[in-house]
Amino acid sequence: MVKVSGHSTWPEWIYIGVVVALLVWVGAEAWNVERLIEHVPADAQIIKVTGQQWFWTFEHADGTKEIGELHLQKGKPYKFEITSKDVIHSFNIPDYVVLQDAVPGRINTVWFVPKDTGEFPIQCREYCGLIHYNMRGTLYVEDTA
Amino acid sequence: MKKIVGLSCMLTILLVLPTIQYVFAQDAPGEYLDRRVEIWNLFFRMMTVAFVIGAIVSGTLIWLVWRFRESNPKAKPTKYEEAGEW
Amino acid sequence: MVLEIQKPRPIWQIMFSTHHTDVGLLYLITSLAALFMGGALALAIRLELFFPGAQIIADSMTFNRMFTVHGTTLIFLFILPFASAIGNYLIPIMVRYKDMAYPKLNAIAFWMIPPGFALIWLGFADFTWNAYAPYSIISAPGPAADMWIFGLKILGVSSILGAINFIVTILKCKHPDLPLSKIPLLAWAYLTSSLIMIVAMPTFAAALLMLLTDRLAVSGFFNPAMGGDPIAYQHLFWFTFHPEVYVLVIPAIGFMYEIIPRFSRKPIFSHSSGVAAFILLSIVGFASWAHHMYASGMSFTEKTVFMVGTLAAVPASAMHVFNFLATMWGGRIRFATPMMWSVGGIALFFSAGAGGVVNSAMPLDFVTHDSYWVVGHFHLFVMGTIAFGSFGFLYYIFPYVTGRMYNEKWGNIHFITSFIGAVMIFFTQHVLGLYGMPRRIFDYPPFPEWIAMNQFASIGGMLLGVSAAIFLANMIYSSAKGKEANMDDPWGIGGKYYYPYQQKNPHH
Amino acid sequence: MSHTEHIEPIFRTSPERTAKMMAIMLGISVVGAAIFFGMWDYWISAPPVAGLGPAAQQPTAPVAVTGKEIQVSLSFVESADFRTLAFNALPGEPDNNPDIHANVGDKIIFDVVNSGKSFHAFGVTQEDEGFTGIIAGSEIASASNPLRPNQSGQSEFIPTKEGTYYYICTVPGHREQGMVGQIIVGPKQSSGTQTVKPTGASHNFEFNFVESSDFRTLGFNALPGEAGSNPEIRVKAGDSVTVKVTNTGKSFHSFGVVTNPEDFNSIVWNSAISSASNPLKPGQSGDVTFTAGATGTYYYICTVPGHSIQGMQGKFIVE
Repeated sequence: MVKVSGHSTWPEWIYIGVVVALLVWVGAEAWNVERLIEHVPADAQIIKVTGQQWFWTFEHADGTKEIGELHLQKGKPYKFEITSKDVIHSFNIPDYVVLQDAVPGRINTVWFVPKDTGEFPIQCREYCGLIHYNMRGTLYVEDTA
Repeated sequence: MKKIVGLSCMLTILLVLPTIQYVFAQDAPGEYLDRRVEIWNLFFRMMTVAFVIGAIVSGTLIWLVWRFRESNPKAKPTKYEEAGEW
Repeated sequence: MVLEIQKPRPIWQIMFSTHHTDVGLLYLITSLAALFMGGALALAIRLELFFPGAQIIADSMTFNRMFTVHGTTLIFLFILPFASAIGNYLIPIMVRYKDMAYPKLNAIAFWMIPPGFALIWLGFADFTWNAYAPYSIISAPGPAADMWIFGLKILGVSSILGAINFIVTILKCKHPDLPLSKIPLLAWAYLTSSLIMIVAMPTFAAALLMLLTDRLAVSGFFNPAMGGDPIAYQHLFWFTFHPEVYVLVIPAIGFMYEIIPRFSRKPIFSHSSGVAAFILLSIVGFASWAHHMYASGMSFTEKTVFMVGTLAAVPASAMHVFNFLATMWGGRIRFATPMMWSVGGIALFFSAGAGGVVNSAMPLDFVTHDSYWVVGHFHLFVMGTIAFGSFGFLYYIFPYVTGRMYNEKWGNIHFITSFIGAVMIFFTQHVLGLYGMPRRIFDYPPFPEWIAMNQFASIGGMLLGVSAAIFLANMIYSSAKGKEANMDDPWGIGGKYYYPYQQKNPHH
Repeated sequence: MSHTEHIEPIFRTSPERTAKMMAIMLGISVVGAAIFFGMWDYWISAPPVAGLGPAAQQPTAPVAVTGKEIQVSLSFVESADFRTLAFNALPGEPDNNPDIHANVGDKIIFDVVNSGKSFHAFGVTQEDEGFTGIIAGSEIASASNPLRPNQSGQSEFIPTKEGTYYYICTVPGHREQGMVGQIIVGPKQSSGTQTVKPTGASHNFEFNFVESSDFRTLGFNALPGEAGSNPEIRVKAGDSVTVKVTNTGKSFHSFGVVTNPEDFNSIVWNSAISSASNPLKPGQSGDVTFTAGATGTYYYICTVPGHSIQGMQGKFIVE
């Protein structure tokens, strides 16, 4: 056998055990949280989000359209149906941890509830060409009144 | 050995707390869960563990570097050196 | 700049030689050239991001082309060729054979790199190093994009040929009285990484062809307008390039397995666990590719499967770290430059790994996906681990290559500046990502936190630039005028080296 | 392991060798850099074939001379249960009942194949329901003598006035089941030189591309809502018009006069200045001279996708 300086292997086994335990914990936690946030409330309003080079279009349930701006009511659940007209974009509202790719030819969904009123940046997270860096919008959360 | 015990304690705590949290969270009616809270809590839980482990490992590494450096007064030749074979 | 196996020869003879050390030298020089060119682009990018608004780069098109070529160059033209270089120098010696198994194939594999290099650098494509469809099909301007595709096609074939060569050399040409279980861990690293390469790379080669025909509008595999599915491309791409990550990192681990026992004056703690970890990684590494695509609309189940696959790959890497620490334990460590790089590499390897574990948790993808967190994370791997290991091994093999000794003091300075710089950039980028900054952006809105962190990162970048300059100067000066190395034991620490001209050819 | 015998002597690299090696590498870099920077813009000069929309397939923008031909190939398709019928693809799939865009006077040539299992016939009508009013010459086969599976046929249709036509399956009931598509006919276009005789009069217009600080609203000369934004242009048919545009913004723009402000491919009279794939960079400017064609309302827009929707469009009226 090649020269090795290892005398006993039990420390390594314990070490591996700890590592695996940690990984299992990470996996369990992640699985649990994902399960919670993937569950869409029944009364969520649907917003159709369309990305194209290089701006976002939003269509509300009542058919009103907005470009680059999205006005939502505080405290109401919204479900985004995200797609793209040309290349892959990624719809992202950092402050609400909303992120989903806009893929041409398919509709991805993600839901959230705006809890605070105010203005929040909307941006594109997937490289989509020349003006990708400026494919930005604004989310306006208003009080229900 | 103590290291492992400490770790396992911490793990159990970290596992139990969130479970209780969300069991209660479910009860409140008409309340939608806030993905920000869920995700960031998960993140910070994991970062806590990550930094603890990080402290242990990098601590070990730094100690190794300090203790077994050639210039350390306590340094003595390894038993492979006289043979010159390793 | 070459170790003479025979009497000194004119340089063109070395260029057209098929001897493994000569090909190794060519690989080495090419990869270093790529390192400095790609690094220069990185500096430009960091400068551009120092303030919001256009700084030194005129328009976003140029910027996009720059980060595309930056990534492509450093992955395909620095890391892979560098690994091949070291492999060419040492693998035949470690398995005690006179040369690589197929010397001509070896030379061909190298000579496919310059054309690929030229295509990628002349074209300067703009669709990022992963060329996602449909952008790469319907939007990326040609001929740059097509040249990139051809270039990568060539480089892919080249690395497949190289991998075949390593596998055959190790499995079939090793000395009869040298069982596979006894070959050094560095050789094991090359064996496993080459196997991964063989399995993974063809998928990407196929994807590239489909991409090309799609661009020519004669097919529509990935083009939704023609009924194709862009996500299919992402699957093919990551099926190659997640394992590819291990192809890149495994040789670096192998370098550390060579350096750490050497300078700890101790044999490796456990040869078998190292081998086990390599094999484990090369198998499990294929179960995690789609964790790059959580945000592309995957189902809960898919996400879970690939998260488990990702986590399953972690213990292997953890075993390596344990092996390194256990080897240093109780040694008498000489902190020469190569050892410094290796220890720094271990530290950053661990941080990168920890970040990776955290990041593999599916919900966190909503935070980190395509943000600067990701950039920081994989740069900790490719720079902090792979490049650090490579630098270390370059210093380690420098006396073997040139017959001269590098300048120890400047070597240390190179390490310290690089380490500080790397930590400044890449850890800051993690936080920047948590603050929501997307990657691959030419300009960013002037949020005070973003500005502050970008500037901090950029300063780290400048530091890396300085260290690179020191490195280059040291290499050139020492290879010409450095003091002559004691070829038996350049560092005077005893022990047995794998040493190009020391080897007795077992076959004649 | 036995690897300790020396092959004497040890040759070492000499400064000369290092210098030579450096010289070679430097030479390669210089040559490479020369080619690289010399060709800089060439490498990104060609938009990908797959990316061009159908209207842009003809490199010079579709100047609709009467006698321009639009090739349309359609196929009858049926769902497995025969309840849903459609052209080319079932509803919900891409290319289902494609809209056909044409202009008055264009010749639309239909190439229709029955790729279904039952019988179909083809025709163009203006009625927005039923299967009557089939325009003579546009029909292929008939309900009484339909196309059998895998049979195909050709027909032509020249729209005589603006509006919406429908291409349908003339077999009773099939239209209701989904076998209907639209033909949108735009205003008559002409190359000016052929149908409109030059009046000799000429106009000069200058536009600046301007952007709001957040890049969300764009406009010519001024942002929409401000004074002098997107000025309306009136010229006589046949006037020669010279347009000079300057990109005073930070992003990329290109100019063109179009029939449909939503469709940056419907450029008329070769009025384009640069193009979306090779746009004017910030600070650049360009100009174009063209002859205003047939009377009607046209639009001058920024032909970079999306920009016209974001406000870069103004009326261009020909009297």
